[in-house]
Amino acid sequence: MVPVEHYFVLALILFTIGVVGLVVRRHLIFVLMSIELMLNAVNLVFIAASRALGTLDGQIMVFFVITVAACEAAVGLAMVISLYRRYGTIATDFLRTLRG
Amino acid sequence: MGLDQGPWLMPLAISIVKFMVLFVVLLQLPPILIWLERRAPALMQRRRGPNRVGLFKWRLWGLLQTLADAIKLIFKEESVPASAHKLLFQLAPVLGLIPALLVMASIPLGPDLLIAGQRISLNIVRLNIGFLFILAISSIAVYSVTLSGWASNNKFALLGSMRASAQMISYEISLGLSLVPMVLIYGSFDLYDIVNGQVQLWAWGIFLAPLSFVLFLICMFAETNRAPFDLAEGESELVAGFHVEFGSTKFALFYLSEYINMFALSLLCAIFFFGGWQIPFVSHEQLQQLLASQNLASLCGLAVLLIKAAFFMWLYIWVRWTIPRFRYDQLMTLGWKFMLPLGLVNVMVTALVLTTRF
Amino acid sequence: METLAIFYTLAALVILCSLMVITLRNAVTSAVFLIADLFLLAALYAQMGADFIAGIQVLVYAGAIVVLFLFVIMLLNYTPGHREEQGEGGHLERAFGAGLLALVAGLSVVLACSSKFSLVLPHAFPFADSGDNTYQLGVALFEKYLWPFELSSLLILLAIVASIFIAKKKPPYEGKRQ
Amino acid sequence: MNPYLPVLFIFVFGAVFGTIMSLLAKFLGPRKASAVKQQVFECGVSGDDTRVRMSVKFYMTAILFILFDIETIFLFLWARTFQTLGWFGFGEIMVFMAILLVGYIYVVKSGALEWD
Repeated sequence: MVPVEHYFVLALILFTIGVVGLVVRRHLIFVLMSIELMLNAVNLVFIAASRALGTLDGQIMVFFVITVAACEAAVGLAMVISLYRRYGTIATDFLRTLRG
Repeated sequence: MGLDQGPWLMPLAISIVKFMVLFVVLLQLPPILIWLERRAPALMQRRRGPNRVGLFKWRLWGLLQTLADAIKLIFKEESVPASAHKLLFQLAPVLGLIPALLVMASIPLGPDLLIAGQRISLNIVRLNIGFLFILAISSIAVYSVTLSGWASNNKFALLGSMRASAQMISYEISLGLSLVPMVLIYGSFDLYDIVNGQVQLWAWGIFLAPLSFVLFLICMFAETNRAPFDLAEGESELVAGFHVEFGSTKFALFYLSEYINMFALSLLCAIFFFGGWQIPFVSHEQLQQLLASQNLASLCGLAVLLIKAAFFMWLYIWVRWTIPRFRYDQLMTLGWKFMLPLGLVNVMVTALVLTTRF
Repeated sequence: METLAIFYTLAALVILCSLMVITLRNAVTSAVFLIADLFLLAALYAQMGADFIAGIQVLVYAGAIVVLFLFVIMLLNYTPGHREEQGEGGHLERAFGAGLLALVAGLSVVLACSSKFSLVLPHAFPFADSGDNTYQLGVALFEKYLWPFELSSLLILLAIVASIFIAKKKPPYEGKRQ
Repeated sequence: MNPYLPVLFIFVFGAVFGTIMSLLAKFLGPRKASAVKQQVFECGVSGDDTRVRMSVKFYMTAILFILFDIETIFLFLWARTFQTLGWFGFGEIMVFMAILLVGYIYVVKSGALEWD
């Protein structure tokens, strides 16, 4: 049996990779993919904790997280499409100038 | 769950042997089916079809034509477009083969055999989530199509792959929905349980959920990109769709996985709606007594299942030469505006009937 | 022992694939590694006895969400030789990212090596896996989590309406395409 | 035995077999590459740029696919447990589907499914 802490450390690393991707990449597609990575790190914690505690609540949370992730991807990518059609680029640097 | 669940070396060895047998059988599928796909329309259209290639003086109805084709295919020069994405170009055919093999391995093919005092089940992968595994794995097959079109960097291939993948995902929903009533009726995700629930003739899926059968049948054709839904590779408009740049053995791999998928879906159709290996009016126990052998009875079951599946394979070929190709907007309208609502209604009605009965 | 070995293999592959996802230049290859990543995570879930979750991870995440990503990438006209021309993070961001990763890597090595690190959680608790926990999962979802379940349908409804509305909107001028 | 062990084996086997098969052509077939041969097959139209304007419809199909896929998952989970839940579960799933039906009607009305 793998101790639950191992999973937590793995999730920590995964989450950090997501954060780094979010900061370093300036392309909206990569930003969204990094968010998926972070959500997956959270899912991993939920499932590991659910097994360690012997309850199913964590797994149900993952269910909802996956639902939210799907909705987030759908709306996020719809915005990517919309922005691309409007401005011809989706670099966040450029989009920052749209403020106001 | 881990490896520490009792002995694993022996069961794994048995599974590997079973899989190897299955794989060797599956490798025979494309030659035979291609032969059938040439001879059957010839029969329908009152012409001969390829009938020359044989051994020495025996022509064998041209059966060796496909063997010759296969050999020719392997020794062809492979050309990779210079502008292609090399890695994904290599990967795409493999990505199609793996899901096909996994799906095939998780379908039970008959009742258990008894060899040297050991029960040998006629399937390889049996998981807690049952056929959800099949649905999950077959949803991966879409990447083979999408990536092959993109990696070859060709307009026709890209367009064909986009069409094919949009079609596959559209019909995947209906495929899933058409199987929900099966879970409602038989109360399990396990294919063994579903077959065991169909001992009586009246309990067969086709009688309890006829609409599901119709939906499943249509999805079968759409999921494998076969006629009348083969517009992703419509020769007349898109040359060959997503695999236009693939030649030689890569093309053979696409063909192999397509036929494995067709066979797997035919088997699933027989299992869900036609009682799997059950023979009408004769239960497995009666058959055992009659034949005085469990193995013989099991092999009988296997044969029955294969006959049922063979019918659907024949249907694939039959329909291909009977129904003309759909237009793309018709295909999408059918998928989203008819199949999806019908599938939902089907689920509701089945649940309503079952709940009032309890 | 074998379980631990499998875990370490999977974990190493997960980290490798995730790093590929954020470092590769081409969005399509990145998405391919994301698929691999999600698959490996599903394997981890299955190893923990969460079969159903592993199944929907493959079905929804790997089988549907990444398809959407790929479709959008192809819609944005990414070709195999294509690299994003503009908009890469500057040196400051890169340094920050590398530093953060190094920090967390160091931290996790320390954590893995120190025997003191143990949470209050009663780990190695025998999980209630009587084979098929899909059934228990369903009952829990439909009884205990009734309201979140119904609310998630509202969320999906909102997502459908919003994404269709946003994606459908025609830009005022179709220009500025490079 | 862990039931996922054969899955792992088949995965590895498929990957190895597929790779060997697709590399086989390199050794068995003739190799005479030329610049023209390595062009993409476009019926004589040269140019290796695939900047085709993709229809946004493909993308809308993918969005709807995700969202209805999740609905199917919920339905499967309900179907597995519905014999214990009975009318209660039935009512619950009816509310769920009624809400999603609104979304479906919006999609149909908005013309996102009209291919032309």
